[in-house]
Amino acid sequence: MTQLFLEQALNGLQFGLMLFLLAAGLTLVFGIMDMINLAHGSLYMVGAYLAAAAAAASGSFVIGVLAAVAGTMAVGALLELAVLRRLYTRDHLSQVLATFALILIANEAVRMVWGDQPVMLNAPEALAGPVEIAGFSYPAFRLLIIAVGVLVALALYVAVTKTRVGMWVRAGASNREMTEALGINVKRLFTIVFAVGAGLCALAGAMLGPLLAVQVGMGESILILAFVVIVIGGIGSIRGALVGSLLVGVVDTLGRALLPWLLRSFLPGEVAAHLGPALAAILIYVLMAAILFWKPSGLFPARG
Amino acid sequence: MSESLLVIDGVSRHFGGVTALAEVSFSVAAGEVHALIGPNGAGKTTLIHQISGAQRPDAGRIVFSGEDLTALPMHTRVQRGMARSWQITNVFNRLTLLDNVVLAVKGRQRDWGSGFRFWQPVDDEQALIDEARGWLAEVGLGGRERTLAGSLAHGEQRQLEVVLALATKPKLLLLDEPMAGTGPEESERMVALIGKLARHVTILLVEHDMDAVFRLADRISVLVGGRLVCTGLPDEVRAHPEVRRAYLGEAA
Amino acid sequence: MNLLEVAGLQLAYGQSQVLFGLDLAVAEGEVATLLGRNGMGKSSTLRAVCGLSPAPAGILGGTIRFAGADIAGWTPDRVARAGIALVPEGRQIFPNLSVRENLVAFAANRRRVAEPWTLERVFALFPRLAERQQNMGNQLSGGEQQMLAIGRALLTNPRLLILDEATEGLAPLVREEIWQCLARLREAGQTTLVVDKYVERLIRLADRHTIIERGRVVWRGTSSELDADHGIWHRYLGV
Amino acid sequence: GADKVKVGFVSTLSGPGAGLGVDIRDGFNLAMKHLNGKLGNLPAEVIIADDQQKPDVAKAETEKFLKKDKVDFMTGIVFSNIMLAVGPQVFENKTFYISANAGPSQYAGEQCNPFFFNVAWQNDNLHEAMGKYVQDKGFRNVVIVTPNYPGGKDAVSGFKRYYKGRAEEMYTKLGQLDYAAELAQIRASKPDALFFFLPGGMGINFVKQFVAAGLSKDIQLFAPGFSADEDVIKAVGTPMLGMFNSSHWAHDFDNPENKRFVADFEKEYGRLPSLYASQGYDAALLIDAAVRDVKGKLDDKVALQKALEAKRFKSVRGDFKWNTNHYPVQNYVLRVIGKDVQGRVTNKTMGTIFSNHADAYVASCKMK
Amino acid sequence: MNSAIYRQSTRRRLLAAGVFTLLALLPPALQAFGQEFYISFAARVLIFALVATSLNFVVGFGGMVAFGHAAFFGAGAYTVAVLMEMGIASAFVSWPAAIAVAVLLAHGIGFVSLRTRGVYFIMITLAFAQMLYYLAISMKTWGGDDGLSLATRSGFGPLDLKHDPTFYWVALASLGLCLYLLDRITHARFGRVLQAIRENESRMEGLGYPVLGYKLLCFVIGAAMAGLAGALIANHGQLASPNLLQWTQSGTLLVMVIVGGVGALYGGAVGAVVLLLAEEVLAHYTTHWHAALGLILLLVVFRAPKGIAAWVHGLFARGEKHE
Ligand SMILES: Nc1ncnc2c1ncn2[C@@H]1O[C@H](COP(=O)(O)OP(=O)(O)OP(=O)(O)O)[C@@H](O)[C@H]1O
Ligand SMILES: Nc1ncnc2c1ncn2[C@@H]1O[C@H](COP(=O)(O)OP(=O)(O)OP(=O)(O)O)[C@@H](O)[C@H]1O
Ligand SMILES: [Mg+2]
Ligand SMILES: [Mg+2]
Repeated sequence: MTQLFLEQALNGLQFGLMLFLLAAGLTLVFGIMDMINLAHGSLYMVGAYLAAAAAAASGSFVIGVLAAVAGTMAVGALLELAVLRRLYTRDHLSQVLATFALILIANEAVRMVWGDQPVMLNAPEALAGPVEIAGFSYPAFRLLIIAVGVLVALALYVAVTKTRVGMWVRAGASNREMTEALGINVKRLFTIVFAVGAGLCALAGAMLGPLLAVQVGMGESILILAFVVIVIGGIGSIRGALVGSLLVGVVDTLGRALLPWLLRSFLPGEVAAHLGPALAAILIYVLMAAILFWKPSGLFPARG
Repeated sequence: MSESLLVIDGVSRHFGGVTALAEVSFSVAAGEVHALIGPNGAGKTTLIHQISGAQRPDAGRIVFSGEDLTALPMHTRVQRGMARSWQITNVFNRLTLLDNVVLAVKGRQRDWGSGFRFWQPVDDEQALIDEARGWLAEVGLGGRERTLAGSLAHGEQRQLEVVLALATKPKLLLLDEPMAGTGPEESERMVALIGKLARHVTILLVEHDMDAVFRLADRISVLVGGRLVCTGLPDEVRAHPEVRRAYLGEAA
Repeated sequence: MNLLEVAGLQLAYGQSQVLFGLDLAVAEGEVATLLGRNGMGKSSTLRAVCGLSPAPAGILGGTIRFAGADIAGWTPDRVARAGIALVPEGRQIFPNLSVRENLVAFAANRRRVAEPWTLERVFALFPRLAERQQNMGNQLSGGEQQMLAIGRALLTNPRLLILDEATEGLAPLVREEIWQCLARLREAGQTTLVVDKYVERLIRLADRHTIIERGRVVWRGTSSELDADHGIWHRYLGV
Repeated sequence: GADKVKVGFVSTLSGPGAGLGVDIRDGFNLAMKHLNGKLGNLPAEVIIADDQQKPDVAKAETEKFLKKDKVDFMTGIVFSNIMLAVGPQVFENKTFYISANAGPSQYAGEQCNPFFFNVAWQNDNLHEAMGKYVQDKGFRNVVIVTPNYPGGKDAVSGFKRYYKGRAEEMYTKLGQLDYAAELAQIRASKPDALFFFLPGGMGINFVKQFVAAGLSKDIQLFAPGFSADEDVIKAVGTPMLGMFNSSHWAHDFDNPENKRFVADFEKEYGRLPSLYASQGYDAALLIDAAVRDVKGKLDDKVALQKALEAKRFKSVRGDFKWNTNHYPVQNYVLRVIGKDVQGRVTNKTMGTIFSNHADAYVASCKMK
Repeated sequence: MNSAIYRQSTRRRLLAAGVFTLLALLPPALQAFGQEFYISFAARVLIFALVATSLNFVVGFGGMVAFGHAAFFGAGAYTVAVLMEMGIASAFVSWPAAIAVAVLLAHGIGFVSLRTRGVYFIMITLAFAQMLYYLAISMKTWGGDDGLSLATRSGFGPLDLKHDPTFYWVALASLGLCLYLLDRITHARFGRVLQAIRENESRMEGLGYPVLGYKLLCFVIGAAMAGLAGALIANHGQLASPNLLQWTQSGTLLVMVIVGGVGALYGGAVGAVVLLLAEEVLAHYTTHWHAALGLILLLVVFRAPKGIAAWVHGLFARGEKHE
């Protein structure tokens, strides 16, 4: 039992980091640049498709990932130059509409290029199976995701909070005019940040592709989770996004694992069988509502 | 002095490790102009926040007209007869000056049935509008009723800020640096206005303009580092050694 | 030799024109002031110099020259990198950056000044900021924010420092410190353009004064000329 | 008789579920091509609309086809919930619905309707076949994974109709992405077989993660055919090797109709057909035969119903016959995923599970 | 407060009356041209116009960007369907019940959600809607994923709602009534105060207005109208489907509002009409119609930044100047 519990906790951690990969880019663009980008999920999708295509063409997963990151960064930069930079000064609702439009367009574009059916993207042979750790076996690829997630979290945390560029980005988001008046070319800065955000999306797409279906619309379902994560953590806070991811991952996983079992122990079987899965499904939403009730700006409000 | 309108009783407030207010107690008598001075970061604005209800103190009580208001939200305190201005301008930027002030005048009419009135169109009664115009004229913003508040010059916005608080015709007026950012002439006008109001209203005035403070204040309280250093008549305060050292400097 | 030269500047916010052919000059190494009542166009002038005009179309006419270059129409970041730093009215601290970050993020010494402003020097000037360095910008008191805005501008080691009501909301003691600091800066050769309401104090500090009214220059002269004619004070400044 | 046949084709053609609808459409269109664009020798017009996988949109499109275009047949719907939303208005309008996929139990039982024909299956059939096979092979310790919604619960009861051993039911969230928690529990409860019903992307996620967790070595994987069809294989690839599934059709069925269908489909669309495509193809053939039978007299609904029931066409799945509820009585086969001669990962037919299998609801159908 | 779109004018009222008369004449007109089918489609558009209008009241006037409005829409629909299951078919019972359920829900959700601002508010309202959605799909007694179908349309006194034109007129009347109510509300004190709250909440609080009460009431009024729309949509399709509760539905409604014009009285209605018509038309030309729709939406964002209602208004205003 303890063994299983431990494994489930690890699963939760891992699922959380999986979400963090996507939430990281989101919190960068949305939280820090204050731009609601619903098309974030589309960039994730584009990244996964590019990774699949490049991996299939080259036969190498690593090349697939690199190509996806580079390609999606280019797409992101183009998108920023062509559309998004005109939206920074607009209200959130206009951003919602414009990026919703981008979702529609991106989905169709991907369908036109790759067709309606999901495409294949598999883990490299060496990581395809499980490995033995601490007495239980764990999928090797998921361990890789944990490693990448932690690395990204660290890198991002340092970049945003410790470097001057990070400070400029935060300053530019809160008061663009003043930032410019202090000598920063905010326009160019934002293009770069957006491209980096897109690159992170692609990394997420390429890393999650071997575990999840690479298909049109894959971005939307996970985008909601990513939003949940960064809202719980406090928008614009990398630390918050990480804590939020882990919290959501662990609560969701443990909820699915333990709730039915817990309910069975004090409710009649039929009721428990009904209630357990239903409760597990809404658990993270309950979690989010509860957290926002007590802390209306998330766990780590970035702006006081 | 007559009886106290406002009693601040042992109010403390911390922000993380910072103690912004440490057991501050003093009272404001009905009808007086009570100035609150102190160095930057002494906790003056924080105290205004506790009194007005924008924040809740960690300890202590705020008693107004004999009623303990500590747990009440800001709007209820306003309905009881308190009004405040903000140190950092806080007006309706996208409304005209007239609309700004009309809102304040309406907010004063404490008949809540009308605030929630769903049906009658607001052809804002002429009386309201006239009164609002009067207030604007009072601080020299007359003739600009149709300007959007957001497009006023900084000093003009500061004046509007004060007018909004005045127009609710409170019993107690909390003014947080009304003179900051206004020019000499405008400051002068503000001093005159406050002086005139002082006959009807009790005023708690936070201000760094010492000319204004010493001209207007009946009594002065001094905060330094979150602690009340002294409360007294202007001359006593001016002569107080610690106040001179921490705040006024030898120039005063 | 004038470092900054504004000639015939006309400026409008949408339909309403606020500057009508304004001239202003600041010589290298001097302290100049811009005076006038509320709403006369002081801030608008300063913002135009910094490239922060309401819209590109807002500048209807005139030239702005800085260190020989025509900077009208430059983007604000370019103007800033050319060596102009602004302490804006209303402080405009970055609320989501800590005090320390507000300062170091923009620190630069583009002209390789021998004795540049450093974090330590700013902290020495405003010890209060050193105490609060880990707090977020929006957790400061109004006066502390003002100190931070000044420190932030100094750290860019500008050729021209522009202060728009930099003493607003400061305690008398600190205000006095700032005046003294400006005097020291001046001795060190810092060119400065000041807008403030304490005329008496400015006379002691500055070399030249320009008074504007409704977007036009109505008086221009040296400190001694201004000191001599209190009628001007009364007429244009309401003192 | 009429001078032309109109078919209204409403299906899910956009969004995540689009792959299925597109396959049905392509199968249908291939049949139209084989029939030279005619149905029962009459020129045919197929009008296509996208339901966006939303019942209200499907209803609106259907309404338009019925009222405005006055179609003679309706077909195309993928999902049962949408079928149930659309059914009443079609039947009320006395238009024949030829379902090329959705086979809700309601229309097989109490709500069966003369105007409803299903050329695919009843929803439970493939689960039943899998249950039967798992039972026959002697597995007695099985875990069942399905989403927590009525469709999932129907799958469980279909499976358990024939499987009598120990069954641990695991309900997941609809649209769930990560199955690590479930997989850990599966590992802990050490079943010898696992049956899952997870439509669409969920199934792809599950299989990928199941294999990555190394569970495929000890636990035999079973699923209904649509969770292991060409579309899924294309997305998952080699990890699916060795997975068993049930179907009423496979692309290697050895009959001339099927050979032609599979070959032409590949030529036309550049991919192997899925069972959805085969069902779309059959739907067109059914209509063709019936229209031919009534010699174009499409207004004679009674005759047309008779003609449809007569079913004078050769299905690509070999032969099948109608039950009284207009659902097929047919064979269900076992398929296993392996590599074909060209080295492609694909399904291979292993043998028959059920012969002439009928659904469980026909008894409560009061038709005729 | 003098936002041009809301300036009261008899001309505007006349125009509105004219448009509604034209709309009322739509069914006979369609019948005359043999296009009866479009009556039902038009009724659906009207229902969406209603629910989008109600959302616009919350978003545009209350300044609360709610991303869970579908919860109230769906709740209304399910209330009618469940009551019908229980044998209560009269609209005079079940429609008010639908509104009541939406109001109750909105009280609860609003009370919790209104502690938050901005994006946090967006997400917390989404969370509540998602909870209801998962509840609905897992409830077998309510049809789960299949939804709950209505045996017939609600009884409405002597009016036969099964008759499409009648149903259309009822929907039109509901929309008209709600628009009229909102028009009055927004021009009354309540509306003015709401607008000012949207502008600057802390200052309104500081002027003595009970801000939270105003916002909650606004939220609840919007929900009530969405509940009515839900009752209508359930009758229209004779189905209460969990789709109505899904976040994509909330998203669509929000898109309608933004397209039409946030804070414009007719914004929601205009957005619903434009979006549904665009779908209907575009889907005819290509299966890739989503992309075309996306391009149109981008065009709206950049060419009509305040929404189509304001844009049209601007065109008229410009026209007048040239006269
Ligand atoms: N939200 C907050 N979080 C952390 N510290 C705060 C917060 N608000 C105020 N402080 C701190 O509390 C102290 C008192 O601040 P306050 O604004 O009351 O000063 P003040 O007396 O009004 O100063 P000034 O004259 O400069 O306006 C300051 O040191 C400030 O940094
Ligand atoms: N954003 C704006 N839009 C429209 N008008 C503006 C805007 N900003 C300033 N104005 C107008 O321009 C005029 C000059 O404003 P400016 O801020 O330059 O004055 P100022 O001299 O700095 O005043 P103060 O001493 O109050 O700061 C004022 O009448 C003001 O109303
Ligand atoms: Mg203060
Ligand atoms: Mg100014």
